[in-house]
Amino acid sequence: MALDKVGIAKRIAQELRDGWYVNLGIGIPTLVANFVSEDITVEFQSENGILGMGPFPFDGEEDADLINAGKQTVTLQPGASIFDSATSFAMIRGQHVQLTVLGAMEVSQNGDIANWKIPGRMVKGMGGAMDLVASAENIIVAMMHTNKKGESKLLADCSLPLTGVACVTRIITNLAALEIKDRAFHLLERAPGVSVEEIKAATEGKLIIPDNVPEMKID
Amino acid sequence: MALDKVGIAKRIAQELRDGWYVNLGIGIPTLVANFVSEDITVEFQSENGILGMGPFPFDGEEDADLINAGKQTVTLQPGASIFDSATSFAMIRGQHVQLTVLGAMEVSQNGDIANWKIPGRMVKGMGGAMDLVASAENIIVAMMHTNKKGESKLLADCSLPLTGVACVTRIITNLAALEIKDRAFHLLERAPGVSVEEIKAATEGKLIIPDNVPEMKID
Amino acid sequence: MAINKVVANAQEATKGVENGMTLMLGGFGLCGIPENCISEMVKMNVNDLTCISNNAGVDDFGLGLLLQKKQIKKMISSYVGENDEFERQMLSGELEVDLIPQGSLAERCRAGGAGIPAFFTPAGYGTEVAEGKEVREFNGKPHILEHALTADFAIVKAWKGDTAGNLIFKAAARNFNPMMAMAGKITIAEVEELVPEGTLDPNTIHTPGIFVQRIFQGVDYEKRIEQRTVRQKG
Amino acid sequence: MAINKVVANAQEATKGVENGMTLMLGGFGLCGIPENCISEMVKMNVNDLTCISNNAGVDDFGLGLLLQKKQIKKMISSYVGENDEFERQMLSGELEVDLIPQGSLAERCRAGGAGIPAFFTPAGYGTEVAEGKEVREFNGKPHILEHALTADFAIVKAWKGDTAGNLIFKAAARNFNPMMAMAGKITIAEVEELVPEGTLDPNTIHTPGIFVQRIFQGVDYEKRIEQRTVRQKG
Repeated sequence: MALDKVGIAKRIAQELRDGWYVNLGIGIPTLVANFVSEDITVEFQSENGILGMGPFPFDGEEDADLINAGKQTVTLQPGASIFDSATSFAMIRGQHVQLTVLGAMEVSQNGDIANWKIPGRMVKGMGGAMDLVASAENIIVAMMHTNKKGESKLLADCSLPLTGVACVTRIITNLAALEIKDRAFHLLERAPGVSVEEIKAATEGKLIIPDNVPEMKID
Repeated sequence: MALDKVGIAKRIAQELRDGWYVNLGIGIPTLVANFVSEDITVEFQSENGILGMGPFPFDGEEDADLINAGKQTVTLQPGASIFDSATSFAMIRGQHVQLTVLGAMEVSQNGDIANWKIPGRMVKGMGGAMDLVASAENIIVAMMHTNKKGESKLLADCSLPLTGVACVTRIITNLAALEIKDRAFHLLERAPGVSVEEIKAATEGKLIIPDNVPEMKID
Repeated sequence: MAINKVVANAQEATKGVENGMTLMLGGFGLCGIPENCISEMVKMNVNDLTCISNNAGVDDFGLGLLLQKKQIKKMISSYVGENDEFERQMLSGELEVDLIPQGSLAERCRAGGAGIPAFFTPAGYGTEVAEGKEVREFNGKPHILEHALTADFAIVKAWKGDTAGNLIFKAAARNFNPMMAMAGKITIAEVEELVPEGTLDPNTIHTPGIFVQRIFQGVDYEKRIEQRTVRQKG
Repeated sequence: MAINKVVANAQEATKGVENGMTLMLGGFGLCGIPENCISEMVKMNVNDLTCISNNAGVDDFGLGLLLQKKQIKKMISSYVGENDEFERQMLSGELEVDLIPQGSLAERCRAGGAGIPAFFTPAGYGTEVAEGKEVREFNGKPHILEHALTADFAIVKAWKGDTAGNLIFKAAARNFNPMMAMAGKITIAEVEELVPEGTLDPNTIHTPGIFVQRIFQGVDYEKRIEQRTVRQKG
């Protein structure tokens, strides 16, 4: 069975390592914070100026002055700090953040990503995504394997305006976990109950399938 | 009678205007703070990270963590603020400081200044002087008109390595107040009891002498 | 005594804001926006503005209020979702829009205030953002040259401020406010609480008063929350 | 819980500092210098160091202690007066010296930490500092291209710090410390007072913990005053 959004978030949470600072994008990536292993310590960076972001506040304790990059009310963890936007992107551009997780409309086998514009139809802007993808060493894309029309989002080349070039290192979709290297998607794991054939059918770009493709372990 | 250092500082203090932020260099410039008119409000910036610098502390109240750019113990005025060196030079480079007063070894009729190095003999470094002179719109040099050997420090061209090019707008010496424009020193005022002839003799660079050269008024 | 920057209110603070000017406005979403000055500019009916702001407000709040009345000619922003009127004006071509990566926007404002005319950044390389810009490799990685931004007026919102113009922001309402304060030819700060000089600890100031030309205590802050997300106790 | 950066002492903090490395050291004059780590490096007898520091200490304190023992191969500074041994080594050619305008030094450190590989500044145009550097005009004024600085270790001194590595500096002891903290591959912070996470107000942090890899509470701070200037009461 393909993963739902929560399942994708749970699988991404397995990629976190002790001592990492992590920036989570809007949407599925935000959910990752709920599934961090108790064995590790990570801190979440929000590009509007927070390090050590905590969960949503209890009802009635929201503070209009304390929001995340998705404009949601949040809280601070002990040891948190606040800073301006220039310092926030100094952290990002200066590679002090170990992992960036973000959504995408398209990813190419070269690691290009498109997620900010559909010409003539939608232009919300890139926000901090272009800085994040141009800077981070370790970028995981969280997305559905196909779009609403059933078309693959893992392409030979992106058709939409790019957010960044040759930057995505890993993709976790509802169907699979994949690594990008040598201009190809390398299949790492299948979602529970999903066959290699299904993944192959849903992937337009070059897909490298090893002999053994284990099934994800999701709690 | 030629001015002493205190006299030069008093004359420079007359150049201050209400509402100005002012950076005072080491030496004679530092003394200027003692002679600010009570009719105006200025704030002193110290490039090591202080705005609103006050006088020396009372004996016994010195704080090793509160020094000025000359490494002297100082105090803070009400309304003061502290910041890092990058922000300090953002203020300077970004032209938020209205006046810079600094010493010099040589000034040329073009407004070039040399004050950081004597090749083979002395190299203390430029400190913040190069940033200050490259950025400020309004730079007053405070210095003796001649060096210890009696040679003019107001030259056609500087002989020492430059600190900045075409940047000095005004010079206050022990003998005179001068403005620099159109590649010449323009005599504005004589020090009390000093003749135009004395100034002429002590100035190597091109000196423009108007018909009437008033005497400075120093309290 | 420090230099006194106090003006009476938003009306006095925005004196001199004229048609065709470029403004910077602090805030991220609706968090930390200068509500009083925005309302005042709606009243003033000043037009043809170029607004530099990370976002463009929502339909009926923040910069959305100026958009409704078509007072804005051009927006320079990083993210402009959450605003239907904005999208309509942009897609119809009524509104010019220059979209900039958020980090480049922040750094370009800081550069404008800091006398750095241009700098290299990797953000946007290989994308539309890089079109027409100089590309240069550093440490084997391509970067693009970005230029400083400045504004006729920078309008920021702080939590506390003193008569000397020193500002302290609260939590994530800090965001773009400090850099924009640096980059305005004239910087207006509206604050929730205005205190006498000497009241704020000099060591805790976020924006030194030198960057602020006018300060006033704002009134009636709505501080609207865009996405009220909560969890239940127990 | 936040990521814990605490190490026991200067010895543990400076583990990995090796001959030939490039170090950044915070401080202005003797104000805000990492006294404990400097002492430790004198003991370690680590050599051929390139030290990036605004100043070079005095003969018998601060970086002067490393100079005395000829542990420094090269200094990158803005002002190096007040130190006879330094001047001797420099004029004799034993010590390489790269003098940089103070504002460019601060900005180059910040750039190194912020992923900005290079930027334009007017400082130094037309002087020795500009030799071999690209010159470009912006707004009718010539600027030179300056490159980012980074270091194998950045060693800073703060007033208070918490276990998460967050730092608060005191008064003018802040100076270069925050930018250098950003620019170290490994950043060591020694603090006068180390407190548990959650103790410091997040809104008052000068250096967020993300920039600090190791933190410890220093001992026996001398905090020497270079120029004790006072006035008399009444």
